Amino acid sequence: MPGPMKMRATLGQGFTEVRVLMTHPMETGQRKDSDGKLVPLHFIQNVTVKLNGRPVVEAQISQAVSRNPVFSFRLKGSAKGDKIEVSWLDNQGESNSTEAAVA
Amino acid sequence: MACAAQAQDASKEIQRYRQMISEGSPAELFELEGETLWKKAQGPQNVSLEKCDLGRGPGLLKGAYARLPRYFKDADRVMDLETRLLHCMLTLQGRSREEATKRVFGTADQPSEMESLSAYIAAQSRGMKLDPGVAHPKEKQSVDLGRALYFHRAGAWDFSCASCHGEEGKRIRMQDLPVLYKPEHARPIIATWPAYRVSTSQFVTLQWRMNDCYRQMRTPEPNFGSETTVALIHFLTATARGETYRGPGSKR
Amino acid sequence: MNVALGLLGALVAVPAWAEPTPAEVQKIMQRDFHPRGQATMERLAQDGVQRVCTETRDKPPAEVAKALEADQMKTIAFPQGSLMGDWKRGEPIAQSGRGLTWADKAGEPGGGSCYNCHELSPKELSHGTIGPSLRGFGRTRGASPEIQRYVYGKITNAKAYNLCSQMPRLGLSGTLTPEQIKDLVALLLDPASPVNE
Amino acid sequence: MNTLRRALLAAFVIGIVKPLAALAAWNKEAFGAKTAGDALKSLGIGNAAPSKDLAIDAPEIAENGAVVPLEISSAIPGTTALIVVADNNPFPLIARFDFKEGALPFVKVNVKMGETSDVRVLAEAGGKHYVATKEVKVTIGGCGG
Repeated sequence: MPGPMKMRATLGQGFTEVRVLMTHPMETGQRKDSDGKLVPLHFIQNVTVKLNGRPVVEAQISQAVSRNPVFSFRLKGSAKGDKIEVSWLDNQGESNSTEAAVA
Repeated sequence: MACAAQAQDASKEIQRYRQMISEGSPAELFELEGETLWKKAQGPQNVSLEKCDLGRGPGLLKGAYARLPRYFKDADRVMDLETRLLHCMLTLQGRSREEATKRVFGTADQPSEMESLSAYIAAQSRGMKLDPGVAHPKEKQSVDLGRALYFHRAGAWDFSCASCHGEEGKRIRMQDLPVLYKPEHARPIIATWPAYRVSTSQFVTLQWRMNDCYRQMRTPEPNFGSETTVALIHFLTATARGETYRGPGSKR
Repeated sequence: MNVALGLLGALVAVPAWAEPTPAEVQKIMQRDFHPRGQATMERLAQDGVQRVCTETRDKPPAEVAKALEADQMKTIAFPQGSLMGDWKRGEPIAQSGRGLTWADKAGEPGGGSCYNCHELSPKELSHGTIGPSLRGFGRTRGASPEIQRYVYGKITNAKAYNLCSQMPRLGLSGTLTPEQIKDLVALLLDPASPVNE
Repeated sequence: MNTLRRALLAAFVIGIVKPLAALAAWNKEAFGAKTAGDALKSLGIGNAAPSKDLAIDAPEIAENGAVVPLEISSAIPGTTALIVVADNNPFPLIARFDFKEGALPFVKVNVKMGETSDVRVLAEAGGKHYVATKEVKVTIGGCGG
């Protein structure tokens, strides 16, 4: 089961700042565990940001994004109470998403 | 000359690096996990920790961390956050010390219960002044022991805490070393523990910090929640007294 | 050593605060620690050097320091012949911070942790500053047998030269072998070493 | 039929019509490329003009390659995508962000770097490409024990 996500969407000067945290190991496939075995490649490939149900950012990322990814995006033209949804999908087919209202 | 200038620039850039990573810290993920664990019924008694008294009364978390370590009458000793949490796991949940301390320091893949709980509880003191207990005789004794431990040389490499944290303006590799017996140095450091450590993707606590310093001092291993580790944490926190808590933070 | 310690008792003022003595602290630590891996409980028993440096906060009276430094000098076994090893082997030893912790396997080669505290090769930007910069160390001092002997001795037992130095006794503690120490001597003194660029 | 096909194909080749799926899917070829040049080729990026309107905020020295914070943004009008590449990484392409109406071309993210390297950020705007470069030195922190 994927670990928790956390998001904050705050109205700033001229834009809404969306900060989202994801629990994910972002394994490169190069790291060895304590038994010396290679940990298989396991990383988020797609991240989507939606504003009121409409995609506004679509990201493709590699295993070179740091473990437990933290992203900040900026949206324009959104208002208090607008619904932001962020979802991710990894190379093993796992996914997760979280929602927040612009505050 | 050129070399000194270069070193100074490097140091400035490292400062900026730390500032940037502290802005992008996933520490909050651990707070979420900690909240779940705080409310989760566990142990032979099958109860949660929600009735645990961290010094402000059973279940009261607001500002509790900022007032630790302190003397607890029911245990007749000084406790820091983690030692107190362990106490509650034993007394409220009926768990054995062996089971509850089996994995107090987690890994990036599997954070420990203690780490997530520390994140959650410390976060409830954000914005409050650090005010550990220093009035009770046992509290005074604890701070004094902590100070003595700070300067006590032992281990295969003859180190005391002051061997690295004893002189201003020094570094290990690129890491600046705070002189933690000086309030102006202890304040910003203690105010941001516990913290997410980016180099290992782990959430780390002060008990872990003491443990890992002793590992590098080449001594045997201190017991989790022992008088020694609590006294050191108490001494450092008493030195940082009055600083506004702004953790859980982010470390290299 | 006993003479020196006795002398110390007469010279050192008792601190003003109600702090436990080093002997009391040691007893508390012996109660509060447990052995793990190669890190045994004997490591908590302070020797004369550690005790004196703790008691005086690293400022021992000159006579005490002199007597104990002479004791420490006797622990150094200088090998016969040249003390210059190979700087190329010395560089990774200077880089490595491993050895003697409870997480290190006993018997595995340790490192000198040199860069943790000293600047050496200008190629390594990430160096500490607890110890003095050793960049160009051999350039000004040459590589005479005397200077080789000094460097070898200092790495083996820094306390023989400066009683309350923060530098570990890397030879005496068993962190580094005599061969490794010779390689570090070369890293510092060999004109071809990057340290002397 | 044939004419339409040919017209579509031609449009494809000169890059007017993008295969829709490629936007949402993960570009395996580009992310699997071992050089920055190959990665960019797979993304259909040939020449990119250096631009002062593309900003990379990154530390000049990162104490730990596991976490290198980057803040990237474009002031080039009509920017629809930002691409991040670390030349010396084993797989240089790190990310591609596509921005739709409602998003500013801005991202803050932490990335991994195996060693000291140039970080290149490319922007796509009006079918053209722009680039900015910054070197990040990766060092060793802590006691290494």
